Amino acid sequence: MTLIKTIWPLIFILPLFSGIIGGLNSKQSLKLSNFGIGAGLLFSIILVWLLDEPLILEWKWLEGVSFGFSIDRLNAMLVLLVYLITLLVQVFSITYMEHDPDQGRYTAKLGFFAFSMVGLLMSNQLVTLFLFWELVGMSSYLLIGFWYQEAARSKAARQAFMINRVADAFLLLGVIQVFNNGYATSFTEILSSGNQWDGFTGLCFIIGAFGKSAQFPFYGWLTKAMAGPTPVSALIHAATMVTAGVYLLVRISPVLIEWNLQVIAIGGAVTAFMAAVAALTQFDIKKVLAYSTISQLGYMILGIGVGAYQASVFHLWTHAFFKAGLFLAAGSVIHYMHELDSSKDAQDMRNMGGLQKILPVTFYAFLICGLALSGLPFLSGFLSKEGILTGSWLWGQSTGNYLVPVLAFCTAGLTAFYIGRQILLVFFGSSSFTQKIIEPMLTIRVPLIFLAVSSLWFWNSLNPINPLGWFWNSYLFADLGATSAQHSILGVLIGSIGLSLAGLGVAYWLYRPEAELTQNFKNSKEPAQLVGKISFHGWYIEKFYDQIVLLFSKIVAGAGWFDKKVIDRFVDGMGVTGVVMAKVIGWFDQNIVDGLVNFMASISQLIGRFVTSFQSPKIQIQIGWLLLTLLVLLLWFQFLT
Amino acid sequence: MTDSLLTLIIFFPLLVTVVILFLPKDKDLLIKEIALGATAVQLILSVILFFSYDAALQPESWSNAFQFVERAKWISLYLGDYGWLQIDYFVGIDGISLLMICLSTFLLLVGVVASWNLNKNVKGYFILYLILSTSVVGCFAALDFFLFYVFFEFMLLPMFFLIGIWGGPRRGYASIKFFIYTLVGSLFILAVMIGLYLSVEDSSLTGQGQEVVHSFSLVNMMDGGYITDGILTPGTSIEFWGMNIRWVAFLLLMVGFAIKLPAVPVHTWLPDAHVEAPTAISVLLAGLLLKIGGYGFFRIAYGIFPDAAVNLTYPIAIFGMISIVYGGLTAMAQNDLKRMIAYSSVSHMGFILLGLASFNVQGAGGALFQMVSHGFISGALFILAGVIYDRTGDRGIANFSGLAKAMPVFTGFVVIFFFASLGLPGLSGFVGEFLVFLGALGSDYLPKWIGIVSISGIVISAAYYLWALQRMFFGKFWTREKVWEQTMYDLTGRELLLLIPLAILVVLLGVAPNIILGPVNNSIEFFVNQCFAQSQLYIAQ
Amino acid sequence: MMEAISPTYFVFLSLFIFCAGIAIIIIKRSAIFVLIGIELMLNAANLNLVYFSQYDPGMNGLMTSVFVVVLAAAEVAIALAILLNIFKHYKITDPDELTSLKN
Amino acid sequence: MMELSLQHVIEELTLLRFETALIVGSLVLLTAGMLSKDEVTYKVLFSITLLISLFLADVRDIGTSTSGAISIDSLSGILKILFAFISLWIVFFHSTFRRYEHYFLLLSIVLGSSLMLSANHLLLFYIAIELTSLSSYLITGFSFSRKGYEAAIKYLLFGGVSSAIMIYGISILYGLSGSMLISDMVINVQAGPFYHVGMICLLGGLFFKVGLVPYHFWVPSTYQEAPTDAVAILSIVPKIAGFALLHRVLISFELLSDPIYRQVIAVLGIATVLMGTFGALRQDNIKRMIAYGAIAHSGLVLPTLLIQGEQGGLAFVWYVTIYAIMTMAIFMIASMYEDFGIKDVKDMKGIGIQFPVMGALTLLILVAQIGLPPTAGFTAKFYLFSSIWNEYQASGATIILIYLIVGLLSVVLALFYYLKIPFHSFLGTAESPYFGNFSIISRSVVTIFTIMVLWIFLSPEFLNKIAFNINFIGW
Amino acid sequence: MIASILTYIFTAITIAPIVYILITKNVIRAVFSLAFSFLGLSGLYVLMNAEFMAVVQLLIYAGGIIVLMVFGLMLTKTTLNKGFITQHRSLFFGSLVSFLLFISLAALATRSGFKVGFTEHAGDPVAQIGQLFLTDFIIAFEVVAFLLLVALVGASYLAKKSGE
Repeated sequence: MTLIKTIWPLIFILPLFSGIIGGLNSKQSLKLSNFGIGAGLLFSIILVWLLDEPLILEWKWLEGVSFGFSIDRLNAMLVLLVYLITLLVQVFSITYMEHDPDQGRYTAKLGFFAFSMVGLLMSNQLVTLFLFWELVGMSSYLLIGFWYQEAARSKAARQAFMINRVADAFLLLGVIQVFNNGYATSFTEILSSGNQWDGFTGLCFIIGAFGKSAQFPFYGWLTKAMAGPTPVSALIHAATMVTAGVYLLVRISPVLIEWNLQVIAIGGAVTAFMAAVAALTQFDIKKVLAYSTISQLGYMILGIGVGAYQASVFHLWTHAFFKAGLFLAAGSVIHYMHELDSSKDAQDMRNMGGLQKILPVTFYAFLICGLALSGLPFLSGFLSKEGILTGSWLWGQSTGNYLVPVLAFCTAGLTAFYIGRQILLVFFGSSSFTQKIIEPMLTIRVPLIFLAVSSLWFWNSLNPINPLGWFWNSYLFADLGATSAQHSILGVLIGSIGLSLAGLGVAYWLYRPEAELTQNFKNSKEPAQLVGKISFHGWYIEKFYDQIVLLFSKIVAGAGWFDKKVIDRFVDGMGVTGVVMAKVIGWFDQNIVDGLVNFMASISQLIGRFVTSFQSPKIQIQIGWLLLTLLVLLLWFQFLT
Repeated sequence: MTDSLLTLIIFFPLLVTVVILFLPKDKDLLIKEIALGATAVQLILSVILFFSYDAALQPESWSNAFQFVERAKWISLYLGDYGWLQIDYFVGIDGISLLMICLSTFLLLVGVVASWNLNKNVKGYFILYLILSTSVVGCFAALDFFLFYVFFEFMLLPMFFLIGIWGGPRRGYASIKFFIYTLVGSLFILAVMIGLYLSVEDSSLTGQGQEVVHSFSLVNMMDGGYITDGILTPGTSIEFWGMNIRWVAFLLLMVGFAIKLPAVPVHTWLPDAHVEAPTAISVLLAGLLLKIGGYGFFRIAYGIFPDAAVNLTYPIAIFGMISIVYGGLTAMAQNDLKRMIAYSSVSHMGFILLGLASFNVQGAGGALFQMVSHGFISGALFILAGVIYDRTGDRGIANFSGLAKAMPVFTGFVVIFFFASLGLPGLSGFVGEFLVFLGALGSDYLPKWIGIVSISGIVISAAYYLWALQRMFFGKFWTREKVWEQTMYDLTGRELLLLIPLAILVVLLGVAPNIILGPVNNSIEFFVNQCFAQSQLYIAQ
Repeated sequence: MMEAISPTYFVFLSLFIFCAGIAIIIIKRSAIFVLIGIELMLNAANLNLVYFSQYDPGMNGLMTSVFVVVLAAAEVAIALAILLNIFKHYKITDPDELTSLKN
Repeated sequence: MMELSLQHVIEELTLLRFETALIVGSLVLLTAGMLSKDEVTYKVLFSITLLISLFLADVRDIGTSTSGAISIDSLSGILKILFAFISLWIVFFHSTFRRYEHYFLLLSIVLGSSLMLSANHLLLFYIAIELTSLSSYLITGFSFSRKGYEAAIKYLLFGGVSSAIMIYGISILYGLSGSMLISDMVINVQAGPFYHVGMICLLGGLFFKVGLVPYHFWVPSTYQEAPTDAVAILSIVPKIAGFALLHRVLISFELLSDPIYRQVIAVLGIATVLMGTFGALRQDNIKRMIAYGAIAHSGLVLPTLLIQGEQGGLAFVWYVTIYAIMTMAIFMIASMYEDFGIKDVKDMKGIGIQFPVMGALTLLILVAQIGLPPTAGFTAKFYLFSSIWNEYQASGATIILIYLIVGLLSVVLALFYYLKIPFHSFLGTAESPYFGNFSIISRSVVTIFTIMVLWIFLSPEFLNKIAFNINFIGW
Repeated sequence: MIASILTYIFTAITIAPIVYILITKNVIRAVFSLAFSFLGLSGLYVLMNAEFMAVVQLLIYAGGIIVLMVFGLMLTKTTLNKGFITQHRSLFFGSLVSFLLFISLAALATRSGFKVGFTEHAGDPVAQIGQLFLTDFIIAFEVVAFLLLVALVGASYLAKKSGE
């Protein structure tokens, strides 16, 4: 027991420590920090092994507000997951970033991210959670904007942080509501006391979680996040950071009231479907994977909504592996394309194809992880997705709202289609590339192989069909007992397998190497018809954000003519979020408020001139004024007395 | 030693000014070292003060709420049938003024170091500087309204000349505007001071010859030592344009201190003053002079007229909210870095108004913490803006880009302080805002929507800070003037010496805010409960 | 002997002289006219004083009017001294043209 | 009959010890002027006369002569000491060669004003005012410049008209009451409408002396053109005597109890303050700006007359003493800058940087004129505003409240125009450096004055003790 | 009876020149007509049995001041504006103010009572005046003496100064 107590703070500090070490000497920074992360992985394994009842560490941060960490089985497992993926990503990025000048900064930022992610998972008090929640947001800002030379990337980083910031504002509101309404302020109490939160607080937390996990209104930032280096996308925007929202919802689901859960379910389902549709027509290899991550996150959130949060956690676990695998494979493809000729856009699928023979290991890893994503049996994706689909089906039956299961099933099909399309377009078909590169054994191949293997079924549960066979299930949810044990429904099973096979088939039929679609894919432009356009622009989410800002500035600017003359010209000219309304306020502040003061100064000058005008130098006029006032005084007295 | 500590802290710089007066004009370095020594001693004294301040004191009334009290008779005039007028040198501190004094002595030291490579008329500069430091610390420690007012006015002249003579191109206009704004504010305070002293009598002194002794002591005013039919005695029926005269007095004080704070309608002097002031003076202006406005709310407006304060929480909170949102929006529209930071100060000061208006312990504690943390953050921000100005003579955000390439360490500090200022948790900016939101949303005087709209403030502040960060620091390295590229060297030793302690403080206060809020908590609790109790007492009358 | 003419007669007379003096001062252009006006006003006051001093045993009015006359003389003397100087510098005596002292 | 009158003459002369000393001194000065030519002897004689009269003036002797013409109370005693004390400093003015007539006339102004203080007989009123005015007209002409003569003639004509109006008023009052002694005029006068006419004409003469609104036209041009040391005395001694006399008239004729008179005086006072402050805003010439400031100051002294009881008297003495010290200091500074040929505010650019000590002294005195804390100016205005506030609390008349607001407004506006001088001197940049330096004597005198101003702020007890042992007769 | 006729004559003598002064533009004629009105006034004083005053009026006013004015005019005669012709200025405004003043004061004067009780003067008035000068009005007497001295010294210095 005491061993855990000593290991625990170490697990917390290690990533920061290794990040700083790596940051200082930038030459072999990645190698050095790997040792730190490896040690961290080891400790977390021991921790998971020895932990039986939750440890709590708390101290008084402010009057009535305390700062606290706790470790129980769920977040121990997640911490292990974070360390594992971080280690793999760091190993991968040794080659990926080998000729990047400031690796030191890269390692430091990665270390800072891992530290804040672990901190988030371990935090017990809501305030501590919010603190690390924002730190994670900041580290993702730093990492997305890693190559700050290019203005577009730093702009993407800023916009990502802004969208996150909006959602975090709601989360902060929720946290404050919790304090003010006297609810339990730490997860351990929430589990034990369980007094229901009011709807508004619940909603704030949901919006916060939706923001971080890129759900419906906020998913715009994840596609922007692709501007960061691919290993970063793999680590942060696939496996760890985005799952924070899911983790939060899992933690607070016992206290949420009925309609909050419904909101979660519908939100998740809608996002899943929209993201899947959006992924259909993308050209950028990473954009497809980004939309697929959004869609899978939609699944997990949906799982929580329908009450099958064990399945969500399971899906979170499996998704982390195969999505990281997909990203890393895409990373090695991009690395290869970049090496080949750095002028062309290394991420555009249109100038890829036939990489099967050139990058064999990447191909096989991509294939296995892709199939796991699409939910084929004998692969990990199927097991976890199955649990969610069953849960949603049962929930559909019980509440009569069949929208959610229908969307879930459609998404399953679409997922299979877009991943199949991607595999075919990238790896199959004729290839103009001849130069064969041996991916360096340790840094590229081992992570890919490990992730591919871990996407197979036996890594997660013996029985390839039954979702409850998950090894961790008993470890994580033993205390919950049998109530949540769902037996898999035959119909759902067949349905899901059928859909994924159908998706793959259609993809193969459309995009098989000799199909005319693949032929002219090289020079295909944006899809013409409406559905294609909606999908390509990701349901026009960017335009939606600009409109909000424009609306807000119009309200503030107020005057009708104003926006025709000033704002429209602005919007067309700048089109930058937020600047428009600020320029208006700036002008107002300069002229109106400041003008008021100068106006008063000139008024007193005016009065001065008027008053001294009586002071005419001519003596007789002065005497005239004197006598006039004398007369006035006399008349005043005469009438008054 | 500890009984005359406060007077020593207040008047030590004045002693040093006398010494500097007799130094020859051209001994620049010697003067700078003496000034450094003076402010350093002042800081050490205030640290001793901080540690020997006993936090466990549970006062029941204002008279025994203050520690290190020193009281000496200064002026006592016989006014004929109006009895005696008693003004005395009465200083003392409680938790709130303790923090303010420590903050000011620290920033004064930072100010001296920041103005190290000043070469124009150094002797005059440091004489005015030390006079300014005396008046600021004096203001925080004064417990006699007359003494407070004298120190309050004493600040104007040195600041006027410091901006006026050593400032930027449009310094004349800016210094005049600063002087007149603040003076008009202080006239309102003067009017209330007169009204108060006419209606307050210090029963302890009436012994000599049974006439009424009108006294200026704030403690007496706060404890309700009013004469029966004074103009501002609680429960007066005198109306002034339909409002109770006490409310009018409270509003006058509000306007007076709101100009100093600054709150929105009367804030336009701040950006001009900041843009034209030299770096060190900007640090002082943002770090200390704005806090005098905040401290004025705490000690005088809320202390003496709690009944009016309770009834007027709604408008004050609205003004606070407008300051937060409006200040943020205008900051976004600026293209001069220093002007943007000035407007962000306006937005941060809005939190203080909101915190006070919520009338509960969290709100007041948050407002106080925000004052301290804003002092450190805005001080650092102005030093950073000064760094660019010293190298290129220009602060336009649009005139630079990609500075991260040329000055990585500098960019590091900019990122830290920008994120601290936009309220990233883990840094001191967040704690103040969090407590204020806690107070605003939890207070039973304010409607929920005010708190919610103010939360949008953190989004707006994130917007303009990051936008500035992106335009100025990221992207390809480019400067408007070719010649600047050579002069863009990274931070020098002196600048690092300034920024590192500030960064440590900001992180430390962010992670463990109880270091400073702990000892001060009793005072804040007493302040809020006493105000509430007094207000009920007065309203009942 | 005097009852035949009531006091208001003399008061009216002095009032007329007084207002005439004022009219002269305002209307005429030359400084000398202003002096004349002042003399007239002083004489109006003297008339009043002398008339009322009849009924005052202490004869204050008479004494005052003597002093008034003396003072008027002194004043005119000084006025002329200054006018001489102005004339030497400005060559005019009309106060309207003396406009160098702007407001 | 004869020895009775002789004895009564001696008694009157003993009452007017101060004035007799002045007359004797000035005669001695006159004869000395004939004999020797160097200015130092004039200055020495001038200061000796003032010193002697200073000793003779005594606060405690209160009394009215048997014939009732002269009545001295402790207030006039105090003010006489103030006049003597202030006029002593004239000798330190560093200026061009002054002949003996100059000092003789200054002495006559002081004499005239002190007579105004002790006059209780309307004739003596008129003579005292005439004496002060005539000597002021003459001394304005002593600047021997074109503009000086112009200012003098205007001052004379304007003064002549108002004294003519005053004597006409006196004649009417004499007609109505049958006697010239104020004390028994009150008893047997019927307050008919014509009585008010007489009273207004009488007050007109006093308003002229004090420089209230309809009668203020002479102030700016005279102050601008008269020799600066004469202006220093002109702006203090006759003005304060005028106020004291105005107060004596208001009290002895019980005009203050009559609401209309209070309103008239308050309205005139407010108009004066506004005229003074707004007028000064546009001035460039330093002395003309100070003149407008002086108008504003006299507007601010007026309300103390309206306040009943000891409070008003105290506020009056306070404000008047501090006003005297401040104005003497500011005129001394103006004359020192004049030696540099600086007449307008604009050509003071950068002088503050070159002579920091002088710049600082000027700043402090100006801050005193505005009324900011570290100086006695603040105590005076603070005292004034609190007594007005008290009066408002007691009487509730809105005109008094307007007076308070206008007073506060005048402080803000005073900032605008008084700050022009340090603004230009410190913040401006001199085209060419100023050669030469300020004379040691005048600099030390100005320092003495500044110390006085600061000291009064820091420990006002001593002034309060003096102000207090005046037992005000029904102020 | 004769007295009232004489009063009317003398008032006529005073008023006529004043009206002439109001009309004329010529300064010299105005000064001389002023002298005539002083004659009328001194006549009135005699009727008010204040003979001393009448003599003083004649002596100082008619003799001294008028002569002074004439001298002043002569010295400042300029060939430029044809000797002594001056123009009128703001005729309307000036006359309106003075007329209004006259009317209102006249109205007020009628409605207030004047101290008009008849007292007999004992003894020869001039001796009494002399006595009064040295007893009741001693202070005024001395001060006026000083004042004349001041005027003398000042005026001569001013005039002399204008000479160099």
